[in-house]
Amino acid sequence: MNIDREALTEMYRQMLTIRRFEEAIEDVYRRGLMPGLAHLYIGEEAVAVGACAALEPRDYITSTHRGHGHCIAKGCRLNEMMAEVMGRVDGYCRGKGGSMHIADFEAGMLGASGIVGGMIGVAAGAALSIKLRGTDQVTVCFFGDGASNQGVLYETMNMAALWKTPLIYVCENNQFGEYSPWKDVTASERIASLADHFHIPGVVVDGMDVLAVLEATQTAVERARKGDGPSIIEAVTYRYRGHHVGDVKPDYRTEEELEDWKKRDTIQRLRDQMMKDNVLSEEEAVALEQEVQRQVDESVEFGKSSPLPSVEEVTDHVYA
Amino acid sequence: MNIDREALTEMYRQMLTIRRFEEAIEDVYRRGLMPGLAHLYIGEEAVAVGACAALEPRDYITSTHRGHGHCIAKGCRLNEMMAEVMGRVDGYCRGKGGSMHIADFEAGMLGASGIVGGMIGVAAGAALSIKLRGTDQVTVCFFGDGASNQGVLYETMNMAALWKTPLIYVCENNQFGEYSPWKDVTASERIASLADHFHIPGVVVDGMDVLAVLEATQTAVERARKGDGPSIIEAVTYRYRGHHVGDVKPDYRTEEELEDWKKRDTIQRLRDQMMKDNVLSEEEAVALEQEVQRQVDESVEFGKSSPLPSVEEVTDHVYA
Amino acid sequence: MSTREMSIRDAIREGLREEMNRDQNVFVMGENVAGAGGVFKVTQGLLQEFGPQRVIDTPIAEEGFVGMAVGAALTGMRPVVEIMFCDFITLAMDPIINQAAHVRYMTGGQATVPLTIRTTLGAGRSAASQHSQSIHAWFCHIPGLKVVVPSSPHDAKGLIKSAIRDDNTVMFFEDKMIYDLKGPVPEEEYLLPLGQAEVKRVGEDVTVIATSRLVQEALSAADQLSESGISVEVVDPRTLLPLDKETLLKSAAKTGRVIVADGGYRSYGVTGEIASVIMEDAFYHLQAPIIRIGAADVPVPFSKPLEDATIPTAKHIVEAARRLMTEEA
Amino acid sequence: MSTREMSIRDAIREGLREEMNRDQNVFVMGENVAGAGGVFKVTQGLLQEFGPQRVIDTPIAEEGFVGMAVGAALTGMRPVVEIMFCDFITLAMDPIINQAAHVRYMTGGQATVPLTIRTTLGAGRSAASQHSQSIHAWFCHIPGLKVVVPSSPHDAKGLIKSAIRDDNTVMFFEDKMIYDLKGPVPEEEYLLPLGQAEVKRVGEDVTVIATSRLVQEALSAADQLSESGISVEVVDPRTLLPLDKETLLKSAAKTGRVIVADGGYRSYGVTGEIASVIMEDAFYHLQAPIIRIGAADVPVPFSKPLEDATIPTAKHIVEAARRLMTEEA
Ligand SMILES: Cc1ncc(C[n+]2csc(CCOP(=O)(O)OP(=O)(O)O)c2C)c(N)n1
Ligand SMILES: Cc1ncc(C[n+]2csc(CCOP(=O)(O)OP(=O)(O)O)c2C)c(N)n1
Ligand SMILES: [Mg+2]
Ligand SMILES: [Mg+2]
Repeated sequence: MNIDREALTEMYRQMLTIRRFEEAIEDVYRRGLMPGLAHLYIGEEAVAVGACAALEPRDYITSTHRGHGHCIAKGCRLNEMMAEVMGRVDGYCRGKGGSMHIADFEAGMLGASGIVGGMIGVAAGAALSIKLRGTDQVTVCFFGDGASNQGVLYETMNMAALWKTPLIYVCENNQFGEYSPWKDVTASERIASLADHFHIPGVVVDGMDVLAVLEATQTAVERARKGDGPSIIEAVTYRYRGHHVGDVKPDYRTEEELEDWKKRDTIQRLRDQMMKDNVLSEEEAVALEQEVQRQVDESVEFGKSSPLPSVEEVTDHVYA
Repeated sequence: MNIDREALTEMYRQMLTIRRFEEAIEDVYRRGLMPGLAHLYIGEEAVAVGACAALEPRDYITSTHRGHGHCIAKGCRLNEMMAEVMGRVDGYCRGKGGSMHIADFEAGMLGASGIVGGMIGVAAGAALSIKLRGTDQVTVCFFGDGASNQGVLYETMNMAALWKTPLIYVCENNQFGEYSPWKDVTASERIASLADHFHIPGVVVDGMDVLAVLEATQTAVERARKGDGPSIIEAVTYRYRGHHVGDVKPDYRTEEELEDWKKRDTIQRLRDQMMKDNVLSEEEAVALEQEVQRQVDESVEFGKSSPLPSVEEVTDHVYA
Repeated sequence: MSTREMSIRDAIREGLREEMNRDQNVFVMGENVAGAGGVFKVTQGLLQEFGPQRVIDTPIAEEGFVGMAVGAALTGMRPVVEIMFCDFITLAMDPIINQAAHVRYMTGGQATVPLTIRTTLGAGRSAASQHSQSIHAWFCHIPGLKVVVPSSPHDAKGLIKSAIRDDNTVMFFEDKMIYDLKGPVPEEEYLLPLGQAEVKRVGEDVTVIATSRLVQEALSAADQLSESGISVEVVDPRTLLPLDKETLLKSAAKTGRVIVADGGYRSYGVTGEIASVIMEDAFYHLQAPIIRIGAADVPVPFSKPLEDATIPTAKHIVEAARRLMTEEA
Repeated sequence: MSTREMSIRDAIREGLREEMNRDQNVFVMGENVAGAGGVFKVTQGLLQEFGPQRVIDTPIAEEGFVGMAVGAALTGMRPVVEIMFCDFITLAMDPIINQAAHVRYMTGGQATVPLTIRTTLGAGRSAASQHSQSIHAWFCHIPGLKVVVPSSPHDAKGLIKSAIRDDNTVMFFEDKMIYDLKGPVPEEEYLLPLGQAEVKRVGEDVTVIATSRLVQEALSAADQLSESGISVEVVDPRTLLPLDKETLLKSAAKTGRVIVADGGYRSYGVTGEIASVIMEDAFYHLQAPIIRIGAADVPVPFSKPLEDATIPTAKHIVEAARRLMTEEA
């Protein structure tokens, strides 16, 4: 695969941004600066970034409860994201959605659902809409291994395959749905094999390798733009943190398992590779890392300085 | 396959009973003796009869809106069936269910749903219940090609495969869901291929051949009783009549197609075969046919002479 | 304005056609809506007129295709989805409630879901308990949705057009039992606003607030009652959400005697809300307790005498009105 | 009878354990109910005590596993299903409504569905609009179901045991916001019948009919109001279906001033029915219109000040009671 330096650096930057942004959320949570919860994507950055790197700004994605990575990879702004996580009025949703419902329709990020599998229908509909409107967009639908057991996946894949809509299912198999190892609740050996039933392409890729995810998504996007229909990509990855911030449920996995996955950490690996390939110098890396941290810090400041929504807003936005 | 004369004759008798019973319903409908509608199974008799011939009385089946065949094959009584179709108090459901909801829990016939796919969850639960109670029963879940596009099939197949419950999915692919040819709404080449995704057996059989259905079901039943889990059988068949009695919607199929299928009529073929094999004589056949007709006629008389339910019953049976 | 006689079925179809002609983004989807024209024939002929890109037969997969309609609505289309019987909507509650109704609010006003969901309600066809329910009350309980229950060809056409043009998710409930009801429909184009009740008959003694088929029953009850000198005002909310409280209250205040009639199960349904609204704001005008009329609180039975015993009709309204007129104040 | 202090969470768990010990056919299923003990920890320890055959972790497939629970219930088992948040029940409406609630009726009494569905309701955790709803009213509208909304540890335990033993489908709504509420629970075994309201506090001036968490709010409002000399009677229906009208009406007739408070969306919900029942049968006792208190008719917002603005509390009850006492009769 031939990827230019700029694109590689951008992917690195995005993955790092996701990581730092979510570390900042952990901190914000610990300091009691945010209400409710957030589900962290740390460890899985290669999936969102690799997939979105294959997209154009006009393309759509749908996200999940674990959505910050998708947002950042699709070009959402950190400030409004953090303000939303903190429930402030300058957040993407004016504080009404919180971490789980960040959306940016201008960026083609159609939002997320707290209902596991809830955006699968929406994504399939966005793909149908593209086909009906005759544009050359595509839609990427992110969902988890847990969500893959919802019937809506099966129902929509049938229609997407039947009508050849430009839909790319990206299953983030991070090994768990809450506290259930995916193998405990899933009879299939591979989630992607559902593709076979519908005669569409289905591939399993290393979700810890941003280039592998990118390549698979590019193939699927190309197919979709040509009008050949949907694909499914199962990206095998790992959630480093608990199910949500503050979650310390033990027992369902071992420390060793976690450490094994961390050895393949996607961010570290890309950094090493780029240095080895001489496309990133130590100084550039440090500068970039500082810049990322600065932006993340700024987002926290932005969030903190944004007011809470005024109570009058409570009845706004129920209807258009 | 080695099947004794008695068993063959019994299957022939049952298929013929279904055919005659439903012809009687057509007549009852035309004469205005029944309220509402009924969905006729004529043409598909081999599926219910072949599948149920592999079962014991203690086993369960779940049915569909097109359920008379399943009922008769599982041993329901014609009189109570016809009374129910006619909305009479001596019907299986005291007139509360009608054609679409006949059930006979004593016969292991757990009922039918007017919701397409509505019994798939129930069947999967009956199979789970068998496993939890540790009996050696099995459950057969009948459903249509149209129902196969409902997500509940996918959801329950996962759990059945995961937990190895004694469930046999029997898909009656009669080529249409209402007025939609199944290929127009189904992306898969074969419904049974969903089995591959879950690593369970999936076979396609000639649903116009009662022996083929029987054999496939026996294999699945054996597997289920051994504790090896579920299977799916797709029986390819054809609905001779409209979607329901009184339905004359044209256009969605040709007369030739219908005639082609009728050439393979399951009842005629079995009759011919049995005569050729000298297990049924012309006189025996005629006697049997007369006996079947007599029972069917009797059921109509039974229905006609049964009173309508009294209005007081309207509030009965809401709660146990 | 010149009019023609037309059935509710045809009036809805005409509304659909006009909106499809007006706006390329309007499309229809559902089970057998294209080739077969819908089992109730409301979409008949649309396939021939607008082609398979705009009149789409779906698989039997209610959760999936309703979810897809939400996604299409979020990205510039105006889907009109048909759910054959409202009983089947149980399969599509998640996309309707958690996605369509909430998404605008939870994105702080970013999202717009111009979606119309057409479905049928009503008992009386001996179709048993899974093809006869009227569970429109559920949707009235959900902020973010609008709920329409038309009672005449004129209203049905004007309201379906407004529903399609509305930028919110509108649940449009068609009563199967009055599809063939005929009435005058203007030749010229017109719209009816959502959220506007109509006084269908002016009267002085008793107000009957009725929905959908029950409006016809109320009108026929009013005829009968007028013979005994009881003057009945019939008010049709037309949309239950938003509810035009003002028109309802005005009538209640005038007559002081109120009946609320709806075809859904009587308990915890539409009549409870409307009766409460009247009780709250017209309490001191009431001469007697409001009487609620609904379907019996039992699953709908198949057999005719049983089913008939569950369905509210003009007879119940007549009885209730007589009771109200003899009630001491 | 000697008692211990116990939280609602622990009381429900104790009820589950006792019934699982008593009847081999009782089993528990749901997402993460086994290994993790449920996200609200209600089923914690049951796996260890009863093993994986009786405490079953399901995939995320609400329609599928609720449908399976119906099938298991029809064939001799007594499943207790957990749906983590009632918002997710939107995915399982078909098996609950069209199968579980109807099957006995539509088979003329042949079928029995001894199924208990436990789920949670309530806002206040900054969990936004898809994890904060209280849509129990939907189920009250459906004949064939029973609906339980316990407000104390004592009630929760007695009612969950009755729900499990009941031969019908019982929807058991646990308010997330009061899982930690403690109260006395008898040492000995006991059951509470479904369909029996309880007067939680005797009073003379105003009746507050409150459900679930709102019972606590009503009690605290009653304390505040007693300081200003207003005597409040607090009545807890405990089950909404069947509804113990008699106890409610008795209190309403006594005080003549009624407030109905429930945590669901205010419109077309529980309060409409209860207010209507009171209005129908205690009309001539009422001194003033019944006041209904519910959640604001908006999807539940995330940010604290907004969310707080949607949730009914003691403050609203106090205000309503004061208003009622100044209202002219
Ligand atoms: C319909 C529904 N069921 C259950 C839940 C509770 N829940 C939230 S996240 C989650 C696990 C999701 O697993 P997966 O899809 O693998 O996503 P991950 O959290 O691993 O990213 C569950 C069960 C929910 N939010 N929605
Ligand atoms: C959930 C649901 N959607 C739609 C319908 C309307 N409907 C009744 S039968 C039917 C076709 C079913 O097709 P199939 O499963 O192939 O069964 P068949 O009628 O061919 O035996 C449809 C769409 C329904 N009853 N339930
Ligand atoms: Mg996961
Ligand atoms: Mg079929």
